Amino acid sequence: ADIVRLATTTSTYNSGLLDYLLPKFEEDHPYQIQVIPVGTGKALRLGRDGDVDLVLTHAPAAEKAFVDADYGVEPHGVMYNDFVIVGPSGDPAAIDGGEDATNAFATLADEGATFISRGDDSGTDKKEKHLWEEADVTPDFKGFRAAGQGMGEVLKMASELQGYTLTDRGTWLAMKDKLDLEIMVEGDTALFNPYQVILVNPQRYDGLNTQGAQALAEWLISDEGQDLIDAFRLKGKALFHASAGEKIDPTSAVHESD
Amino acid sequence: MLEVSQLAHGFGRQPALWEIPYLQWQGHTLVHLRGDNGSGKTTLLRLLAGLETPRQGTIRWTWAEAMPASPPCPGRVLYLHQQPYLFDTSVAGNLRYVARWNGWRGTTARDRVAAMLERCGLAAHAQQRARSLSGGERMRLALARAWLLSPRVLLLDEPTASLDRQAIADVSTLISSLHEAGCAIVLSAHQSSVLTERCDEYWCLEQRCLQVNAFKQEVAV
Amino acid sequence: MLEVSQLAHGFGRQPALWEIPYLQWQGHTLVHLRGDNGSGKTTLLRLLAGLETPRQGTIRWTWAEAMPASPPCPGRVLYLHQQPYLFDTSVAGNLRYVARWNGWRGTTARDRVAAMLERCGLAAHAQQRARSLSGGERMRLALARAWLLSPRVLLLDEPTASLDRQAIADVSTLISSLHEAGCAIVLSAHQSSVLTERCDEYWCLEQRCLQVNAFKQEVAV
Amino acid sequence: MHELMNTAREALHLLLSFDPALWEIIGVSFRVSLTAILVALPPALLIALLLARVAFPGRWFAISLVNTFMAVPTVVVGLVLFMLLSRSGPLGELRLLFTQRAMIIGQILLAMPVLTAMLHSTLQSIDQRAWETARQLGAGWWQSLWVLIREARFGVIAAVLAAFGRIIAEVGSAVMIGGNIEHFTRTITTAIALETLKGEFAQGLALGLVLLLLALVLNVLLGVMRGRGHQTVSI
Amino acid sequence: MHELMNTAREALHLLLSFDPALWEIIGVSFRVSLTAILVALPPALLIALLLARVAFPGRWFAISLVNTFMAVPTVVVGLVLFMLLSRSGPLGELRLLFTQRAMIIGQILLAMPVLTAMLHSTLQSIDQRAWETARQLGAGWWQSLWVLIREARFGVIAAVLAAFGRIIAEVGSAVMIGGNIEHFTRTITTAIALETLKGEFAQGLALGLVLLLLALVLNVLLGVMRGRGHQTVSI
Ligand SMILES: Nc1ncnc2c1ncn2[C@@H]1O[C@H](COP(=O)(O)OP(=O)(O)OP(=O)(O)O)[C@@H](O)[C@H]1O
Ligand SMILES: Nc1ncnc2c1ncn2[C@@H]1O[C@H](COP(=O)(O)OP(=O)(O)OP(=O)(O)O)[C@@H](O)[C@H]1O
Ligand SMILES: [Mg+2]
Ligand SMILES: [Mg+2]
Repeated sequence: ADIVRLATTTSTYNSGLLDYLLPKFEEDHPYQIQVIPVGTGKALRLGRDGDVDLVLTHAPAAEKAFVDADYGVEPHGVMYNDFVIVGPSGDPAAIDGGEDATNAFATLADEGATFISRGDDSGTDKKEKHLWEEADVTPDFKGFRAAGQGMGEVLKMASELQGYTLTDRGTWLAMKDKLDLEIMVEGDTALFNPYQVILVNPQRYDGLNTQGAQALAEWLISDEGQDLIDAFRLKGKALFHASAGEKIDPTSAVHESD
Repeated sequence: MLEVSQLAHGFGRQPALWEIPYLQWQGHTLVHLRGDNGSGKTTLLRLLAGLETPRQGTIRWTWAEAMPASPPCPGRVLYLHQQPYLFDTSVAGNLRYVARWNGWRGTTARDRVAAMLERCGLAAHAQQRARSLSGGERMRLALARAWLLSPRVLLLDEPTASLDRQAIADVSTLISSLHEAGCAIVLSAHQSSVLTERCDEYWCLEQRCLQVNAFKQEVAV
Repeated sequence: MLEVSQLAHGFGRQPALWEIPYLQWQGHTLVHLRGDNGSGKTTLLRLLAGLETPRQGTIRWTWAEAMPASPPCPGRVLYLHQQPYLFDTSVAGNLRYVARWNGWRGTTARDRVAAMLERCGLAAHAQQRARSLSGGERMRLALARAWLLSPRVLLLDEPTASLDRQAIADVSTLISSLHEAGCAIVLSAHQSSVLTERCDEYWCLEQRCLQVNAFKQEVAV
Repeated sequence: MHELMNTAREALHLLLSFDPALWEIIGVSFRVSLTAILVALPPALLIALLLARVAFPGRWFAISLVNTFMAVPTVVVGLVLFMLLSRSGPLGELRLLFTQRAMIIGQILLAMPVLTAMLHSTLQSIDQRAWETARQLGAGWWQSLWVLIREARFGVIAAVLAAFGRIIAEVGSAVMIGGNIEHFTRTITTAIALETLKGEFAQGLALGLVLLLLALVLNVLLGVMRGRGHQTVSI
Repeated sequence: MHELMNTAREALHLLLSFDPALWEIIGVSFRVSLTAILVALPPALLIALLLARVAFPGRWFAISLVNTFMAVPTVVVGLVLFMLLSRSGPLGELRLLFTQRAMIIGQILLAMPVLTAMLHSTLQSIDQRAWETARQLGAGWWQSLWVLIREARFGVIAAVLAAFGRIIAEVGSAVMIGGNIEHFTRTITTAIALETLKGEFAQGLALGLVLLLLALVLNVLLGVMRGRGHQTVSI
């Protein structure tokens, strides 16, 4: 079959979404999708170098730069989920209950609480940095730890060290049974997390499978793809909300109570 | 005193090399051990030194003085390999090892090492790497190492095979003085020389038996 | 024919072991090389075999028959180490190596190997690991390996040092027949024996010089 | 402890269930690593022999260099190869990225220094007379080399096993240039890394145990082949 | 090519700029790996000697087992240690997770099989007469061991270098049980992995070159120490 290479973030891959979607795509299309799960930064890099045909990522600012520099074309919003702040059940820094992420971050800094940061320039990390800025703190307080690892590892670490962290809901849902943590803050509009699919610019490299990439991208934002995304459940919970063509209302971000 | 009884040894599933029903040796004499190639001289000496466990039978060393009884007891019964193993360091370094292992320090150690090098004609080679010595020089170094210990019993496996005439004479003199100082010696040798002629006793491995003092005449020829 | 001129060799910054202004050897005789321990016999033989490059001077082998001139040329000038190196396989395996390297196959190879084992008294040890041979058996195996090649010139470094009387007699016979078959031989030995007595020529390393035929009488004593 | 026990049980179950997906991954791992070792061995032997036996100026530096390359992180090998093989890199036209062939190249690069360094140390420890004797007795250059290898066989096997262990266990370069693509370039280790990433520790550990079991089988076979090779030198 | 050149330049620049952040990372790497080697060496030597010199039933299997452990992926070591040291694990009370101490333990586990296997092959190749001679001449058990090591020094150094190369270059266990925490447990390799994750290939490569340069310095120093140890056996 015709091979299409898709670079995507580990969060989408690890949640099982792609394993659920892609076989259905491959059923009625003459393409075979090879998924390369990497970090957002590396995914965009693979796209820039022409080593993949399309990318599926969640870092709006970086994606904008990617498209502006003509590395990618035809960006489409596909779906979204949201971030949550999690922490140890005792909540030593007393941030629980609020919906205000900025406030919670300021409290964490004041208390010098243990906070595990991704510190890897990923989409989540960028979101976190943004929140520190909003809260007007430089994150160098006593309990701050920059782990430089993926979401799963950081969650594990937060659980082990009984600290706080910012996580995407997909990874959280996938892992929460194994963690000694609870959600502290959720539902803030500032915690919105959109995913885009972007084709690698076919003008920059020969031999890209742009046709296949286009087919996949179009299928993802087609009614069929979108319905499937909405229907996806991880441990009985909806994880991603299809959002192709919508102007999304961030306040409608999924809650765990869904 | 050495007491051997019902001793037999061999390799693998082959029959025993030889059988020694009984042997007693007071451990005062200078013994010449003889036998054809492959008759088991090396094997016997290794057994006596406790480097191998006999297939059958017992070997017992007993001393008038109260000292650890069973070999290997360093400094008591000392075996010299047919092709001596030299440590990969200088000639003097080989001797210094022995000094260190036996707890000699400072000037004592230095003096003894220097004297022994001189005695064995290796003073000119003291700093040379032991592995680059000539065949005869290797044997001298091995002898020097053993002498440094003044063992109670010395088992020498063809010590003169690659020595020149002068060296054999020197070695004979040394061995005689060691012997007079109370060291018992068993040496194996194929060829007769001034050294073998000084021996008081002859052991011969022949027809899978150890014959004691059976061929003195033959050798003297 | 061997032609040596202005030859000198030594190690490190030490003075040369010996100097040989000129030496010519037709390569038909049986030569006994003699010298004290450390006089440089091994070194000289290794130089002649092309295993070392002389510090100074030239060594030239020339053959009446048209054949590669400069050593090392396997099968032409063959050196036997003073302590022979045995390959870590069976006794027969050591000989089979030689057969394979020289392109003999099938029954030819098998027959020659078997005959040689018989000749050297090693038939009983054919399947034994070479490394477990006794001292004398090792030397026999090394000799067997060399004979298999029937070289033009054979340089033997103390081949009889650890052989018993019978073995020396056997080796002498073998060497004589090899010699008669046209093989030139230089052998070093400290002790005189039936073998050295058969030699036609005597070379002696003495006082840093090579003396040719200078001590026949002395040896014969 | 309990979790570890469970995991072990799961691993055995995985292995005995003959799950085709598992065996596919195992197949990729072993195919890639064994090929890499086979390709790397001859040049490594030659270089090792050169370093052990031939005196040339700068030899000591060359040996140090080889030893240094043992400390190259797998990710760095992955990175460099990635940059070379990337579409935008100088060898991009070969279209090798994310193929098993690329992984083999990466593992060759990783195996070479270990093999060379170990073989050098082994060949150097072989008595110089071995080479001389072989040459004297009519062996050609290659035949003498073969004899040296035979004499040093325990060291050679140890070197091969060390190199094999290193590359079958490595993940950095396999994931960078293989891409961990299911059915194509997913190996045991990249699968483990993925499972771990997902937090599926048990699954990852189970895969690890599978790898170990297979390595053990391989080693025991080799051990039997090599036989009992202890010296009995009495002279 | 151009990018690779740039990267090399950047690496040199990084190294020469004496960037304190960089040197901190280097410090962690070397401290952890050198400590691990030093701790692992004595037990590895003893086990190797046992395997090489003492005949006991099951020895061949034990040797195969050691060789097998060379194929343990670093992530698996990381995983197992993680499960042991985790708060919910049996050793959770020690609070070792995400500390340098835990990383050292991990690297000891990784270094042991390599060290043991290589040392075994080296010690086994030493003539049996060496041990006998030492014992005969009055050396105690430890002194004889020391002499054996001295006789086998080239092999021992090669083994140590191989093990050091393996653990300084490994990332799997360092990242799992160290956690790659800035200023605490970030090593050169985990930093490289991070830069790669970010797509900052040049930065990662630069760090890799830094590591190599330092390893080269170490190796050249060792090479000088070890001196020219080639045999000149003529007998
Ligand atoms: N490990 C072994 N396995 C099998 N056979 C062995 C082993 N060691 C020695 N032998 C054999 O046992 C016999 C006796 O060997 P030993 O070394 O004791 O003889 P020797 O009397 O010292 O001979 P030489 O005068 O040649 O040194 C020899 O035939 C030898 O091949
Ligand atoms: N590599 C070396 N470095 C330094 N000195 C060496 C080296 N090789 C040999 N020698 C010395 O050169 C001298 C001659 O050695 P050689 O082996 O040629 O003597 P030889 O006549 O064969 O003696 P032997 O009868 O004892 O075998 C010896 O004193 C030896 O120590
Ligand atoms: Mg013997
Ligand atoms: Mg000599």
